[in-house]
Amino acid sequence: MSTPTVMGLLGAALSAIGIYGLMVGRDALARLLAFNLLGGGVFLVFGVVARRGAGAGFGADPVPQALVITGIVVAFSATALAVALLRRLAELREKARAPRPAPEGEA
Amino acid sequence: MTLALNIFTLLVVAAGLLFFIVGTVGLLRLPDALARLHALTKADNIGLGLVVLGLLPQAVALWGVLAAAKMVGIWLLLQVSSGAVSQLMAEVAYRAAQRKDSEGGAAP
Amino acid sequence: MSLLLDAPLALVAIAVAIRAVAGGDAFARVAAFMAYGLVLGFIWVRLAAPDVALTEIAVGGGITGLVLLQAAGDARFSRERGVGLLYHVCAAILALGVFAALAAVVLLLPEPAPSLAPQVATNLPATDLGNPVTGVLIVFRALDTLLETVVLLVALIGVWSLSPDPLWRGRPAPLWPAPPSGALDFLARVVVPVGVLVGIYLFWAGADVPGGAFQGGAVLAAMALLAIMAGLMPAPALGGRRLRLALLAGPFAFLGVGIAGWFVADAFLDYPDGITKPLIIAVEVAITASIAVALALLVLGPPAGRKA
Amino acid sequence: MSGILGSALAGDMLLVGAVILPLFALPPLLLAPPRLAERLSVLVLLASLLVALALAARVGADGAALATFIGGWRPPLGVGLRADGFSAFMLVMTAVVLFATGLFAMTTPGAAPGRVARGRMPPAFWMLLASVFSALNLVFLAEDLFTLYVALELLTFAAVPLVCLDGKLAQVEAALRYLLFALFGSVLYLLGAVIIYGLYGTLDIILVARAASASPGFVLALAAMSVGMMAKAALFPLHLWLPPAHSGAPPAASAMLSAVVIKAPIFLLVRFWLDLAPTGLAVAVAPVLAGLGAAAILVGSLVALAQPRLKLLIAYSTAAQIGYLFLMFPLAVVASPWSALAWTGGALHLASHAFSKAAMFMAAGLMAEALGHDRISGLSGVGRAVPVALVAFGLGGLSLMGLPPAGGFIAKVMLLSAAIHLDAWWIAAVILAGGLLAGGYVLKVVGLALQRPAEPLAVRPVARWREWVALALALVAVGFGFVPLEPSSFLFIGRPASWAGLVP
Repeated sequence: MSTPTVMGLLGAALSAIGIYGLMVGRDALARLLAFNLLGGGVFLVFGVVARRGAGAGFGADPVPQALVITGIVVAFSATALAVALLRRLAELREKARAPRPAPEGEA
Repeated sequence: MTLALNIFTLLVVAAGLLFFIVGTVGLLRLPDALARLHALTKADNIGLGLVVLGLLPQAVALWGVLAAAKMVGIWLLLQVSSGAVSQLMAEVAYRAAQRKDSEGGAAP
Repeated sequence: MSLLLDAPLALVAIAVAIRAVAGGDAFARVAAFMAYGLVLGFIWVRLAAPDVALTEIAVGGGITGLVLLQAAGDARFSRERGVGLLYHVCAAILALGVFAALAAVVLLLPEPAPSLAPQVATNLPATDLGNPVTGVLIVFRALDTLLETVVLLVALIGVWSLSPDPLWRGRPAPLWPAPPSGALDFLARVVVPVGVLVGIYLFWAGADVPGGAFQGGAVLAAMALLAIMAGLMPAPALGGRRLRLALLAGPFAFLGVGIAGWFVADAFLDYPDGITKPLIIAVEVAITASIAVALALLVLGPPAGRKA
Repeated sequence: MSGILGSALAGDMLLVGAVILPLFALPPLLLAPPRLAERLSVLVLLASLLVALALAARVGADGAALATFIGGWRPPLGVGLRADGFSAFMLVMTAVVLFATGLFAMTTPGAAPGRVARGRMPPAFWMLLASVFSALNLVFLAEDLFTLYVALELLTFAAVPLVCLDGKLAQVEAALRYLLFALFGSVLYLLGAVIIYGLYGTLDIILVARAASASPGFVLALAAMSVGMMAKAALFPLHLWLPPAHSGAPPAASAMLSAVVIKAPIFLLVRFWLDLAPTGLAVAVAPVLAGLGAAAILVGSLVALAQPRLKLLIAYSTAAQIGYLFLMFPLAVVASPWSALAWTGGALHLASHAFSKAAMFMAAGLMAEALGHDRISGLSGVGRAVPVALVAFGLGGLSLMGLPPAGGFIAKVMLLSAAIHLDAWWIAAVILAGGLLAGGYVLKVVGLALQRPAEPLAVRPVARWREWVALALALVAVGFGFVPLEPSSFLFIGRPASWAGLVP
């Protein structure tokens, strides 16, 4: 089996693991990790498409490569936003459990 | 000459890999975080050093001295960072262990 | 021969992926995910995409892992929902279906593969760039990259908007809860100067060889975070004018060059002949700076009250 | 000669300007003092509205789509922006709603520059509003599947924080759930785009449509993209994230989310199934979409009837009203003279829902502000406190119910006639049932609000001009009722999509 074939199958497998994780994830962190795995799988399929499109002196089609770079950074932004929400949620839950209101003023 | 260098590479890289394996076994088998770190960092630093050393003649032959220097640079950087990072991890683990010991008293 | 290399890589990737979604300690899951990023980096090298490999290792595994570690550190994860066995089975069947369908599609992709590589090769000389991936990012599909810098900014605004009202212009919480330790200080003092150099090199080299604004920016961001962690510099106040200007520099320098294209060239984001390369470098400097600042701030998170 | 050049340049500027102009609100919001920044933002919104109007006028006057290639690079290598009649229609609708939202959210003139001005909420709100504006315009104009992915993500990152601007626990929970659903949708969408690139070596919608056949790979790609968009559009059964998110946000944000943000994935679904998919495939799949739409209408409306809180009721009503847009698919994809009418009716429903829903969320926000709560059981007599807002709510509700003379009425008449002429009786039945259910939940609220309160209400004052903004939007929704009952030629400008002859 050639490298693109193996990695294409891997991309499919990682996507499937990601979807499974998103569906059964027990907590928000699990679902967030699963989303990132799924993203990695999809990007990998794109990488296989790029590798198969090698030509004109390039080892892989540059267009998908550039798009994956953009996609990785978008996925990071998404993760950062989700983590910020997660942490805020944990903080608020903590406060809701605490007997007296915290000193910080809030809207 | 090339043959001798190739044999040198093979032997030294194999030795380096042996250190990696030992380090990994240590990581998996040793009882607590401090001991694991101890096994891992020591063995891996030497392991990587040997792998780099073994590859040096090949790098010089293929890409020139600059490539070899880059590899040595990578090894040096890794020496610094893995040493410092394992110290940090040890600190965290040590403090966690202390907290565990003192638990039962008032929460911090 | 290639299978000998590829199969273990693929198996390790699957193993760490499963570890990352399986239950258990949050730190262990995130660590598995970071390993996943690293393995994917190697796989991208195998796919002849070194630019992506660098990005995956720096951003996908590295900085993303750092953010997730923070989540693992201070959010207590309770099992939010117990799902029944039947649900698990259904999910597994669906996932298997996805795998089968996707695998079939990948295996049946048309031969010869359609590709834009020849078009990129034909048009790359007009850009004076040597790295085709940078050419696509900054020239052929400049709109995507421009918007990408805006995406980072908007995500950051979203993160900031989670702060309680009085703290909107305050400082983020420190990354490292303990007082700075000797080892960290030493590490930062040795690595940060080297890392800054590597970051700048990655960005500079990106015009012609693998590297570029995203990779360089990510390394620079990591160095800033390390310096902040070690206490070499404070976490910045988010209301600071210089900081905010740095965030705006990338998208708006890009926009400015784009708009200038209407007047000195033929279209929006069309670089005029003759000064193409200097303009591209200028845009890249600005977006590298903005990307570095935005990535670091996204890791630092919303402003928080300093405990007195 | 120079005149032609000038107008070509202007067309290019209108397309790009619609996308980038709203972003120019960001620097003042990050750098200038809050009050000044807010005024500048309103100016930017106004300018963006003018660009949208000018663009629509150009498209209407030319009778042809407007197009440009970014940087002069033709697809498949480059990225093209293109505005046909439908895009221009969506642009104007979005611009009007978002401009009104801006007016509604403006700090009351003369209010003390107290805590509010220093806080996080106003600058964050305005920045997110500007980003939503830019992202939506890009969704309506981009012809490239990856650029659309970036646009969708931009939209998500701008929309999600709007949900939890008040920072309450339930809202942060809702925002996180919304984000995870939206990300799931995006990644599925991207998967589809990736497969399409693998099959055809291009991401340009027009070029793909020309090359595509109903091969298994292409079907899988379309399925992945569609499921992704359905998750983002909260189509039944993926709707569970919507009600807490849309009802928890501050009123101006709810208006924006429910009226226009939700329309972006629907717009893309229309593009996929009308522009991208081979007709035979679209005809086969459309009943599935319509079936889910029908379920959304029935379930959403019934659940809305049972809601104890006003904002939740309106949010469930959005989940229901989304369904009508899916009912349009089987009627619009078949080759029949009636499909044009169904298509016009769907577009009209989309717009009148946007205006009426924005008006209703604003009105509900004002009622809640006046009373200090939004429990439906405690609404009696609120009509005396905020009469204009109640009228806005009622008129918006009129359009939802589909009663004459509102826009919702004419839209439903168009859909109904098309359904009857195409022998799709079950669609006709669902449309009628949905109207009755909407009547139930709207009249329940209006009836209570008009009652004499049991005890004198303690009412907080509400800025009157904000009531008038809500009323103006509701009046636009009603105004749609006066469009002629025939297929709109404007919506068909530039269809079927093509690059030919558009760009020199």
